[in-house]
Amino acid sequence: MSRNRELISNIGLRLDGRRALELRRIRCKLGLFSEPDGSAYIEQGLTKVLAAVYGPHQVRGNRSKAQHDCAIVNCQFSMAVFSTGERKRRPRGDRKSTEMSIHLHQALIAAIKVELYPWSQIDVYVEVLHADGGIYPACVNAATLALIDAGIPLKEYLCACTASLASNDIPMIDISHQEEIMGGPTLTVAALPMSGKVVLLEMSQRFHVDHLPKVLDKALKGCIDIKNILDEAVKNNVREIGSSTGWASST
Amino acid sequence: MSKIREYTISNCEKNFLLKCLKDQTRLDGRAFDEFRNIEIEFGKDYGCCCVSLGQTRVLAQVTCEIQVPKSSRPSEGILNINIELNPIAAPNFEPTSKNDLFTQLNRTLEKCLKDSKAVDLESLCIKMSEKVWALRVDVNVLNHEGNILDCASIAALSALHHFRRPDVTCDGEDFIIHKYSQRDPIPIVIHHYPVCITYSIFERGEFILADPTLLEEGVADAFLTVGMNSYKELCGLHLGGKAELNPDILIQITQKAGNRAGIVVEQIKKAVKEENEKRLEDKSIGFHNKLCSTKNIDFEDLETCFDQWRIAPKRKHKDTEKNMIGETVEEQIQTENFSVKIEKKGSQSAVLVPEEFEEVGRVWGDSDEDEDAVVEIPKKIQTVSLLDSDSEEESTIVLNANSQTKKMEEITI
Amino acid sequence: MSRKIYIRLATDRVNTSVAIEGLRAYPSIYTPGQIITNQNEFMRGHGTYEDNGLLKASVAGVQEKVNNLISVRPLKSRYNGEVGDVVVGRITEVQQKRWKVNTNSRLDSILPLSSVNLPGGELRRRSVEDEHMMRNYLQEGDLISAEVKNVYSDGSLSLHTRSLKYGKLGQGIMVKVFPSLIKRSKTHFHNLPIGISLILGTNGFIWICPIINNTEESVGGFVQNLEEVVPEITRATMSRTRNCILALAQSKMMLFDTSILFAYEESKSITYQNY
Amino acid sequence: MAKVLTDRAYIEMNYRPKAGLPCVQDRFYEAILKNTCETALAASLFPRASVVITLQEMHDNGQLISCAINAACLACLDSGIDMRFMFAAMTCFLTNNGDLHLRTPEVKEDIDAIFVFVFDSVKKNVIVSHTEGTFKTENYKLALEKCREGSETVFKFMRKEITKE
Amino acid sequence: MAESFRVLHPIKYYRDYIASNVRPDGRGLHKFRPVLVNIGSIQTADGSALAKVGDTTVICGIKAELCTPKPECAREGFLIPNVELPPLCSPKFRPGPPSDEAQVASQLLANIVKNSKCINLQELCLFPEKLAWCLFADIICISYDGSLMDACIIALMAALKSVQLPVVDYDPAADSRLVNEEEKKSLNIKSVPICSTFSIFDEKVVLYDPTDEEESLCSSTFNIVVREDQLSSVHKPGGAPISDEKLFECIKVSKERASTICKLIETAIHENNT
Repeated sequence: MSRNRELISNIGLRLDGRRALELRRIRCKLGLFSEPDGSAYIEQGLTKVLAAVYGPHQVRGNRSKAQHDCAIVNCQFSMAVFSTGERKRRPRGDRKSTEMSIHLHQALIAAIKVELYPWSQIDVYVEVLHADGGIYPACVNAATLALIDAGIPLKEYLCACTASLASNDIPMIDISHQEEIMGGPTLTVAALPMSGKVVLLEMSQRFHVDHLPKVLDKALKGCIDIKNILDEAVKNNVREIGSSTGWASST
Repeated sequence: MSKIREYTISNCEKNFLLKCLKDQTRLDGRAFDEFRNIEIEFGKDYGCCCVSLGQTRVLAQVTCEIQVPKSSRPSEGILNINIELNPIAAPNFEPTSKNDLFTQLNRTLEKCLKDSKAVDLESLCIKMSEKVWALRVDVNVLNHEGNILDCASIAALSALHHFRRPDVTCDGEDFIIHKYSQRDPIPIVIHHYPVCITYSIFERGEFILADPTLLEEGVADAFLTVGMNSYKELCGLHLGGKAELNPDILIQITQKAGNRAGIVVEQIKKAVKEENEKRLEDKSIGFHNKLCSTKNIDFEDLETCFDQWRIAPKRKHKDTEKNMIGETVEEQIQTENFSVKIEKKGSQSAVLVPEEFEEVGRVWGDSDEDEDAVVEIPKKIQTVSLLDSDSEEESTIVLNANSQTKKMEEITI
Repeated sequence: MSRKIYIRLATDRVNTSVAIEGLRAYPSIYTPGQIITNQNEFMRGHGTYEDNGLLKASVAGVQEKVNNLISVRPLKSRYNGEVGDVVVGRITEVQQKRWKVNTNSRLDSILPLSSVNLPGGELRRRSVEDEHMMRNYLQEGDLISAEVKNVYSDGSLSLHTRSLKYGKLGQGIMVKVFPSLIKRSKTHFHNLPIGISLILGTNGFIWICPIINNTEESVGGFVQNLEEVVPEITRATMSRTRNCILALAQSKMMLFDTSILFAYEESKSITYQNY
Repeated sequence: MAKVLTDRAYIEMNYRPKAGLPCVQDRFYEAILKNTCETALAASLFPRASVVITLQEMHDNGQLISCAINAACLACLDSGIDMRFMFAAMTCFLTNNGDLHLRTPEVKEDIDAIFVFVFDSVKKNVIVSHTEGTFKTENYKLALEKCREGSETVFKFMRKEITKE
Repeated sequence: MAESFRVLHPIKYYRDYIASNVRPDGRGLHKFRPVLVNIGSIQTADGSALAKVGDTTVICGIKAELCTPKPECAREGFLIPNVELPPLCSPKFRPGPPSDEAQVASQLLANIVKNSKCINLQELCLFPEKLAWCLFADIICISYDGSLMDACIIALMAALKSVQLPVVDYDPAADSRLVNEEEKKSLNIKSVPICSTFSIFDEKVVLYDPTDEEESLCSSTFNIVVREDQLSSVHKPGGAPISDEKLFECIKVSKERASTICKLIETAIHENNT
């Protein structure tokens, strides 16, 4: 617990100079590539993630997987070999990456309106270029942007954020890698911020259950903040495309 | 092998279940927040236990060995957790495949036990950055009737709590591992006791059921697994599936889980304590208590013993004995003495040719040609092996083909 | 090759948008989850859904209103077929009595054997021989132009080539752009004065080929003339057109005959190096 | 799909040790178990089907392989699959003073050889013979007889078990 | 005609042959195939041998390495036999990790080595707890035509007999080892176990030394391993039941065969040394 005290200084600043409830800088871009139906890039602090979406398209490969009432969502998470301090030998396929893929899938199917696309498949590929804490949230946010870019209907924005507890008392959000290894507990929340619903929750290490409400509350607030930033980026993107195409419509 | 597909739940079953939930009823008559009964039994070995949660049953075994520690943590022992999904538990499980369920179960349990630092790994160190104990918890699922995770976490924790590692003493350079009979084995130091508690969520959080059965698991939208110790500290939390949940419901469930965790941990501790007392009193231990205590195998005892292990209800079956074979062996084997000759075939080889063979000698006849071939073989190998050691295998293959072609020729003649 | 190469992260990328900011008012933009209206007299169109009596957008795009029908149109999405659309597609599978065609739609489209013009007269019954011959007409990998005949309830399209202008495509280049960049117009077949022919498939597949003299019409569009040598000058024009289309697509300009011609004219000032 | 047999059922045998991953020794046991069950089950009645038999070790207190074989037989009987005969395994120990025992001797060092036999229930012929250690033919003969006698008890038990209820 | 009959109705084809007491390759039912042993085939190995039983050909190479003994048995070295069945030896094997069959063969071989006590592992230990020889006996099947175990054991035993190990001086105080490549010595092989394979055809006819085709058609295949006048393994892994008299008949036959093969190996070794 003595380590935890260092996470936040007396004047309430964190190691990288942020305040407890401050997000890292988020920069994002939609529609990077022409080959996928949708693509996005997001930077949250130093964490950099690329996402590409293909589909909805005919189910390829194992056709028996196709569902008559909804689209199947296929997620693949991978980390570039150079994304971490040590060279990562297995960019995908180990237990942790498989777990990431599964969690990504679970969060996305809650947000995508899969029931609109029977017999189809949507592929979401995420690649972490630089891992500096909060990989999962960055992946979720990037995937959301890529899905919006692909014009795939979503219930609403799906945003994710991490939160931790400093000094066993002060909740803080958007945990960096440095803070992660210093050993505070980490709570990852993926939520639909507009309706305030939690879609995925993940926690490691331990803290007392009484702290959960406030940490969860702050994490959800973080999600809302992220949603506002993403919304701005999406609107700008639509505006840009719209004005180039002259808002042409089929009618 | 075309495997049995995953158990799909028919629409009527699903609708019936949901309708029952609307009437505040569960199919097995439990209340929404009621858990199934936990039974913990211990095996004869240290760290072996069998836990059943209702009809779900798992077997856990802890083993230990000495390993070199990870370079990043030189003073810490190693803890590995592995849940194995056997086809014994459910027909769609495969012995080797690593599917999503497998990954998720293992990761969640790993987080619950390992990341929350429940086991004192530093006490497992024998010598810094040279020798540490590596603990391995194997959890085998014996019967899958929903909620493997809770059952596995209880089993893993009980097994760890029950386990004793052999004592090690340092004698200058050498380390002596004392057998169980020589010195009392040492229990594992456990800081806190976290268990997983799973709730299934239906209709976007309208109904929340504790400890889902297999059918309920199939119908549920999402699952909330809470890793919690008896001090009501969260040790891992996972909400996944197709969930949309209000945060206040979430907090409510975690509070409930806290109470449950206390009860479960108490039960684990009590079971282990009783077991240890039994051991001290030298009472019979192990799964087959009655079987071990009686000297002569008695049918009644065997039956009761097997009954304990019977999981599925008995079926009637037809008398299988009537289909048995009833053939008599008619032929007599003629005895014969071997008359063989051993021929020296050039340097470093010899051939054994049964004499009868020469009489039959259609394929294996020792014509001059054949003999030459046999003699040549080792020579070839010899020369090749002198030149290039890597190509022996190839040359041997070639030579084998040679002799075969020889054989073929003879047949054609 | 000692040219300097600049690599930038995506965030630094400059969008090659040619629009003049603020020239005109933006139509209202909606993003997923945003409430469009709480009045329930409106009808729910594409890109919207109802949640607790509220009409919400499910995609990012512009609102379109026809009488009581409200829909949100994403500016970029997979091709949503409509009856009568001209599409360019690729055969992916030959099945019994039908071909499967990839048209950049979310499900593979279907081209039934009964919806193609077979050699030797249109109004012939389809015999078993025709079924056996299907692969001779069109095989996997062939490109075709076709028209959408029908849209099924699951979203898959049924195509037909029962007109002499449709059928198998021969020599040329295919360019893939986002379907929303194709402007819908009266005709999607253009013979440009620069000596090339264009098929602007509404599904975002654009076919560029030399102008064909309609001589082999009688065979029903299953013949590819691969022997004919396309002169180099035509090839250069075709490639230039292709690059123009890609440049336009890159800057998100709508694609139609005039815009492509203008781009082509504009590009003439830039000479290309002949390697 | 590659394992489908057109003339009989494919029998898949999984033997799981209590701890750790399955090793070569377990494969060896698996092969014995698989061959035994293949002979005993009337597999030709179910072409193109597969029978999966999974055995999980619960506790090893000697005679593991015999126990596994007997468990497999009981499980097959319980499943109601057609069988040509029942089978029962017996283990016999040869100690260094030349005695044969059906029970595991207390001291491991005393054991000279171990014999494992599996008999069919009809003619009491040998289906499996597995031995450890070196021994004389006479000892083998005696062990075989002793095990055959012992197998009667096991068959009796199995019969009683399946006719119960 | 005969060939297609053989392919279409293999069992019937064999039954017809066996009814007239002869096998398709011309052997009688109770006849063994010729055996060939060649010693020292591989110069890079510390000991090697090639064995051929009929068309079944295996080659065994033994490599010796120095290692530390296991703490449980500090006074013992290692002999690790490993059977490889590569795809080249028979179309029924696929490339990739060892097949079940290869794993079972390796285990059986290890069991036989252990049971027959053909080599005293303690002699492989150079200094308790510190240094021991580890003999890796890799057996590669080059051509697979039944009775694999027979060939494997002959190759392994012949190879073991040909092993020449350098003398190692070990100084426990300084933990230094001096390998004297000049001075070499052979292993002390206490006994030579010999394996004979039998198959049961149609649940009543016993075929000696079966080929691959016969093994696959037979309902049961079993091995009898004989060491001097004692048995060191009777391994029948399931399959059709066998009556006692036939079993003991086979045991008798394999004893006779073992002595001849032992002589064969001796002859080959002797040839080698002269």
